[in-house]
Amino acid sequence: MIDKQVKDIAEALSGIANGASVLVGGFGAVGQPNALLDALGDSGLTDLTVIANNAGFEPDIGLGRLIGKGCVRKMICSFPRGSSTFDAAYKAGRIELEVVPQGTLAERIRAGGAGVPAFYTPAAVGTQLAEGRETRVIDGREYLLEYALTADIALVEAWRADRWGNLTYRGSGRNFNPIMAMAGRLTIVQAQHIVPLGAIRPDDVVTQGLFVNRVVHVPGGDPPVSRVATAEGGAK
Amino acid sequence: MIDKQVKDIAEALSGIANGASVLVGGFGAVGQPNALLDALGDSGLTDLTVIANNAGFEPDIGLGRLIGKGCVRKMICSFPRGSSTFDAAYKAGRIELEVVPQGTLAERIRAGGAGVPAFYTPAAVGTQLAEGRETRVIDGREYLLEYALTADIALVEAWRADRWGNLTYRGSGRNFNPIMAMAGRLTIVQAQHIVPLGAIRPDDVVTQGLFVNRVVHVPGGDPPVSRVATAEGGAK
Amino acid sequence: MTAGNAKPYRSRNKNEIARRAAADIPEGWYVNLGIGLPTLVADHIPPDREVVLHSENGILGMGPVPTAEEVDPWLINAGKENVTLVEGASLFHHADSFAMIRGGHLDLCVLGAYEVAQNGDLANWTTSFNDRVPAVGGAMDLSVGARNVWVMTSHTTKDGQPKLVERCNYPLTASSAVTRIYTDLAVLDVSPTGFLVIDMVEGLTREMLQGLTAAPLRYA
Amino acid sequence: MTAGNAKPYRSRNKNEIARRAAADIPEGWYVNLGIGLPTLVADHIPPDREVVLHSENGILGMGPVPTAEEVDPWLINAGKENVTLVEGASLFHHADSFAMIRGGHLDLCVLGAYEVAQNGDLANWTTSFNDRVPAVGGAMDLSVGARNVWVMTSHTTKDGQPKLVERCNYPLTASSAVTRIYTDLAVLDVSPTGFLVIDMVEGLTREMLQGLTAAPLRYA
Repeated sequence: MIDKQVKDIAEALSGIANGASVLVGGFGAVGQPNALLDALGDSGLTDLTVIANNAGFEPDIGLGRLIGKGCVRKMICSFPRGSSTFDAAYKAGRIELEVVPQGTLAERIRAGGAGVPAFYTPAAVGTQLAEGRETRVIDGREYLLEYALTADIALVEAWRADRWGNLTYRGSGRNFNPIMAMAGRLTIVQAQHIVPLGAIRPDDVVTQGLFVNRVVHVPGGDPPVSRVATAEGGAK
Repeated sequence: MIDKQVKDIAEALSGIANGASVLVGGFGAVGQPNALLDALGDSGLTDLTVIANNAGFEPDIGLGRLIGKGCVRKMICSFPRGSSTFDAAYKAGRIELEVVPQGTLAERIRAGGAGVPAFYTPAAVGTQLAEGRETRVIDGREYLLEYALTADIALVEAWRADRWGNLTYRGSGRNFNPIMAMAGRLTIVQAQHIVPLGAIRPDDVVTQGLFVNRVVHVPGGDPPVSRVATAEGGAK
Repeated sequence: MTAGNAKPYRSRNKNEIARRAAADIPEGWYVNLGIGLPTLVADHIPPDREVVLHSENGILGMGPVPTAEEVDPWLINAGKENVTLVEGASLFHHADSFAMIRGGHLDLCVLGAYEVAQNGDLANWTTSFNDRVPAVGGAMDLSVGARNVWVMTSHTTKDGQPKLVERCNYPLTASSAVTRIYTDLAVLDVSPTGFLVIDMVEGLTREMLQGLTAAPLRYA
Repeated sequence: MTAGNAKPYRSRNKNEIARRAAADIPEGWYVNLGIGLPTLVADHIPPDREVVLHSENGILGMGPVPTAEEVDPWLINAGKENVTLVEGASLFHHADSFAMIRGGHLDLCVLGAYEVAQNGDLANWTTSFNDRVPAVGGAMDLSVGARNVWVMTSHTTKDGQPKLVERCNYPLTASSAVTRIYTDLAVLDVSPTGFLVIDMVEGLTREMLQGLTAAPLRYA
């Protein structure tokens, strides 16, 4: 019987080596695999390359904590702002940064998962991010060559998971998670709910189990709320 | 108010010109926009380039009929077998054929819809389909350069549609339909059911309305059944 | 500024710029509103006009800012603010979201800017080649992908330097991308021959506007 | 064939080849079965062994052939035959389906063949450069994408010509792709040094098998 559920976070993370490349799902506070990241931060691993949209937010939680603990040698991301631990490490020269436009980042990861080693994109052409890099004119427009991204590990947060590793996400929690699940050589999922096989209808599976290696049950609760309407109708 | 529903098939197909390129969804008998194709076949249009997985099946229905009526100058497809009208036109030299591996066809269409003008793939490397074409070695493996496919028109069959053009599909009826909806400059949908806005839950929308231009209600019924189990347990 | 220099015009405030831009968005457009000032546009789209709002992180069909009661912590926009969904909304992943953007399926994105050049070049992601921490987000993809790229910005910097220029000094986000600019003083098209003023605030003269702009202006 | 030439062995029939191949598929593998002979493998996977079957047209988790009562006309496989779904099945579009294939996420595909060369070259899509109508389907993607590529085929053509050869004469589907071959006579690995016989049917001698094979055989 196929059963990808593991008993705890330690088992979920077993076998990750120093120097590993790690895809980390999530956008803002939603869809972040924080339980996995927290444990990874406490693991003492070093020289990780992390690929994520952001570089964490709270210094004690998730990616911010992983960086604060000195586990990360290099970040590949589109928007590393709002993370005091990243800021400190970057200014001190303790962490490398590769900035990638968000859509290029998403497409490079999707390409990695889909077996497409490289592709062309109009994004960043003529900017400093394209300096010295290969471009190609196709039908009169200039495009930049971009290479696929894969990684040793993908860390994913899902809403529901079954024993085959089929996944759904909640709200904007999909974000990078489904494509990172595709691009990880070892894809590890923390899921809010474990459901029986068949409970996720065939039309509703967002990430197919064949992309998933391990699932750990983490009923983590809701992400923090950032903005609500004021009595006057604006936003706070 | 956004309302992409049109009153009939004639309105759905209005404005298509001779020489247009047309993406046609469907795989086997499932997900074929046959009502649109039948009407297109009766339109007297000529010199169409059709991009589809197959080249039709029944001579009087759908793509087979469109080809039989002499509307098609060129087919781009992966498996043009089982179509008597295509066979006859091909043998008589009345129709051009570009054979593309099925996964490359799907990825070229998806790339067209996603604004990726070209990409590399391992499929067909070292075969006659790659003869004389550009390849590139990436990380020690040889890949073939493939260009995106878009088209003037995409014809799609969906299960449910709302007035924004949000779509779902039934069973294996997704196949090429969602990516063709993305890659058509004018995407025309025949839908089995028209449902109120909001009836398709946000998580369940497969094709977003922004890819769709026109929806026509065609409660066409089920595709034909091809195989069932015999009393002995095998298949007929 | 001394009393003798009192301006003969009143600049549009942020909400007025947003309202002016919102008025120009036709029904049925698919629109991405950038972080910051552009987000305000959502509040000013006439309620009887259906405009579908997109967010890079996988949402099409965002609605008004939620009240404390209706907030869904699992639903945020690209600015990491909690949002609502309208009927007809859909959710999808980042690669599909940027397929919409890069594939030319958005009618419009509205972005902020540090500088816009008269040929439509946009600089809006970093003000130096040695910024605190470089961060680009989705701006490069949006500005090359959307069919129309509008900029909302103050006409000058806080210390009075023009943001509409002949040639950008800051690192580019995209070349020849911007199609229209909404400032606190005017609305301008980026035409093949440079900036074309569509309208400007009452009391402002052409000479004053030209004095605050570092590229030649023409008038529609 | 005259009575005097009666073979001292019995060739495996189609279902026996399929059963032999099915026995080698480990639990938990994700498997695509090609049109025709390979489809039979599904009927011979032990019922207590979970193997997840993939179809190019967007299905993961196919079950047994349906009865007339349970047939869903909206559900077909790549061979355009009606199929069923098991619990845990999922549906997706063609680009996602081939992302699974090309991205190396399938443990195995099983294909038919016109010829297999001793270096793993596969020819299975056309038997001439001027075929009736060229048609390739998903074979090129499957044979370069799956982690293991098994071929199921008769050991020789109907008129006795070897299909296992030093070098393919027919147009290639993929280079160095095939990892294992199941024929009516034997099971062979494609090793770095050529064909390696894993087992063969009872009564068949090494000399006989070599005589029906156009490339040197070694034995495991």
